[in-house]
Amino acid sequence: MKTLSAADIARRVAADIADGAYVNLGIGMPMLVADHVPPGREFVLHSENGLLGMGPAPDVADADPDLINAGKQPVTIRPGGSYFHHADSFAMIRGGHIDVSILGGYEVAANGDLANWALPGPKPPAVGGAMDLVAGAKQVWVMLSSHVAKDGTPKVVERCTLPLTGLACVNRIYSDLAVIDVTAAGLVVTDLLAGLEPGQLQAQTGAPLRFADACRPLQPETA
Amino acid sequence: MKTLSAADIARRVAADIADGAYVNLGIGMPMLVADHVPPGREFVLHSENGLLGMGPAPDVADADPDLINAGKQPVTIRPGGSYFHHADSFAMIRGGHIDVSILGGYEVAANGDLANWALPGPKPPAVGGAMDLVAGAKQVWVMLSSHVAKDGTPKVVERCTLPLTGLACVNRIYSDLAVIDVTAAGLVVTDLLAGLEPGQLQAQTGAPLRFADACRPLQPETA
Amino acid sequence: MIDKRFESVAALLDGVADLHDGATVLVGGFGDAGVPERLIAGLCALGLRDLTVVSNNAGAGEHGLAALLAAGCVGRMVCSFPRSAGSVVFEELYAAGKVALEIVPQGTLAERIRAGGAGVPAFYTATAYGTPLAEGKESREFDGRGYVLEHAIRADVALVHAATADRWGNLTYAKTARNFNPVMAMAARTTLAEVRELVPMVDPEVVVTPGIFVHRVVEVGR
Amino acid sequence: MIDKRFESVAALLDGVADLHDGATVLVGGFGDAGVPERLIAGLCALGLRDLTVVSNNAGAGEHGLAALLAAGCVGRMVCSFPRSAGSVVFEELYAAGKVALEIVPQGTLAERIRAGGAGVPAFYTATAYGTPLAEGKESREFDGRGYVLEHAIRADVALVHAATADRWGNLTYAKTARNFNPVMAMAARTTLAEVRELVPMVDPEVVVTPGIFVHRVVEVGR
Repeated sequence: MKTLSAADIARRVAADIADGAYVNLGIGMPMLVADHVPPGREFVLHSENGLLGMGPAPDVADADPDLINAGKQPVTIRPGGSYFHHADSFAMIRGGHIDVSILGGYEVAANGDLANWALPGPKPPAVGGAMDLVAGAKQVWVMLSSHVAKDGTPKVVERCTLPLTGLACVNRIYSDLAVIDVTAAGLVVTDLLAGLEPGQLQAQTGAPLRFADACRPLQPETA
Repeated sequence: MKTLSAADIARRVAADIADGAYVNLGIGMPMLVADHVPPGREFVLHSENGLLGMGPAPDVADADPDLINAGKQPVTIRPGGSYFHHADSFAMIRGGHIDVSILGGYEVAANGDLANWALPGPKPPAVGGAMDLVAGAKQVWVMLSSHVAKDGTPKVVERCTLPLTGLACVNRIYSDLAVIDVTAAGLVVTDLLAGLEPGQLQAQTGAPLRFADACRPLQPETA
Repeated sequence: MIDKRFESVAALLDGVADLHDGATVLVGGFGDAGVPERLIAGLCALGLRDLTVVSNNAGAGEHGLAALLAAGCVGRMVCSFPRSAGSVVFEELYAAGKVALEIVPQGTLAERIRAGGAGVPAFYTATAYGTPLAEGKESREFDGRGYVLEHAIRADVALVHAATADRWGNLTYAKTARNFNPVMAMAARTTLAEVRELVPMVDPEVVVTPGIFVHRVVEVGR
Repeated sequence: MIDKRFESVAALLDGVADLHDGATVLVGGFGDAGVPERLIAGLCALGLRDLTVVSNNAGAGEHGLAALLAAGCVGRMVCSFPRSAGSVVFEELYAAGKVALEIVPQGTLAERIRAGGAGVPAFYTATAYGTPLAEGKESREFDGRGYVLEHAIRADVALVHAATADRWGNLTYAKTARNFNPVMAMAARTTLAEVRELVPMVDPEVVVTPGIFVHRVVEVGR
């Protein structure tokens, strides 16, 4: 069965963001959301290294080493943007001024715990701004390019086993198979890949799922 | 015996400020220090309402209601000055970036305690930035227009009786009769009004004084 | 399209859910500089009751905060310096026990508001340690020095006065009329700004208050 | 006359008493933007030992912090994200146990430095509560939510990179090369700034780092 591509997931996430929202996109897959803003809608993208109004990557020839995003890649600034220092930038995050923080994840637990910063191994640890974002943003959404890991292990679990990024912080999960709300009453599937049976999703999920009455079908659009 | 005028005291205080120092002048008598900066010396005056590089009052016709000092009077800005918000302004104070805070006082104790914000009475209390200044500045100097109160009560005392502004915060006292260092070993007179006997100063002071070996004479210059 | 501009003070104030009886309102300004006079007048007209107003001063004469106080809208003031030349209205209400007062050192006030905006619930400061203004507050030593625990101030609404704004709500200020306005803009659920001039776009390098902190703006002239 | 300008990096570094073995040094920059490369190279040439370096990243390639690390000057790094494309020098030293690492969430790092500059010895933040990075730290609830107590970072020296400076040490920055530089400038006993261009005077309305925080400046071009 064809599942949602990363672009499909990004398109769906973008569609869920309210007009005029202030949004922080994590490094990697969440960056794709910027490319799928619906026509006529305006978000303000926040980059934690001191930029509001982040625009798309410039042509190589126009890249400015002074204008980069949190992933250290060249970007642009949109009209109405602003620059500020790191303490002010994280005041926006910690102070609850960011409407939505969109992050990748290794594991998300049924209570909203998130693990997305540390994997076992000899590499030195590195956390960046992930812990600030999940603690501070009004909404935290996690994008999973695949609902399960390469070895088939669920990423949506009863309890995280990897080091935590934050407690009970995730509000919604977008995977290639489903959209899942994290509620006080547990995980609620609001959208399910067209053709996938609820039991098939449950089989690939490490925590009990409920399915919303009005659960919508998700249609892959692009390869 | 002619004692030091307010201008004399201000002149002496100004002479003691190092070249290039960042200085906050309290409302009232300390403001006079700005008028007595020795030729060739440059201080940067800080006004806690968000101004570095405060200059003298403008002509009435040039007064700008957007450019005022902590006493809400029109001022000017010198070359090299800057504007900033209140949290940044008090970060300068609290963070130890102000070299000298010069304040008036009701009472100074031998251990450096200061009372300068509240008098008995029915008026609502008001503190302004005094407590921040005495807690944060590297040096706190107190100017007393008269060494004793109108009724002859000493202002320099063993222990303050009025509500405190800060604990053990005063480094030096400038009065119309003397300059007194507040040290771990108590009050040390470094300058004494010419013609005044040490015993006469002690008689007007509520705490024991020591006199520096090289105690200098203070000469009134202006009426 | 993001557009935070309103045609008038009345239009701007209309339908602000965070403006209600008992609300906490941050009001920018220091002395007469940077006071959002037009917004205060608009707030006065709403006739709300039991507001907590956080502002460095408590108004003077008969306009601005003095008018809000005189109209009986304010139950409590949080100030560093409520007394000033002409602060008669406040002093009379205070003497009559009709308005409560929390007195806060000026830097602690600024930092508590900044903490509210920055998501810091509480912090330690040496300011006021050992003084009557620290009575009843937790204190603690760090490296042998005494500090007081101070809590963040957050508000329902902030009223600020700025020099320029654009449609995204980016603000700049004029000289010392900046004062408390930028920190207050950060610390409220709804931030309302009166500005002297609307401009097409504020230079991103000189924005003082980024639009993320500002919800509605109105041009009021000088 | 106040004049904080120096003719060269070497002249600027000469006689800075706060630069000594074991010193704590704040180094501005995020990725390659706003890194004080010339000052780091100058610091490298001093041959100091056992420095604690506080910087968001831990260098890449063989220049900047990587060179300082390779020269054996650094005993300890305090970073949010020491790994990056090309952070080979740091990773090898770390694997060999030759450099210690304190990992700090990026916003907590920025706020701890800002607290150091603002005279706040400690503050509470929800960031990292309940995670391994809060282990061993004091925690506390406010309004039913868990927070961690974080302590200020102050340093002996800060190295910052700015766009323009004047003789009073007022600084402006370029775009996202601003990043950690302004907060680091506040938090050291001695702040050294390399700037692209010296100007007669920075407009007081657009000063980002007021000169009170800056002790020495040198023009280094782009």
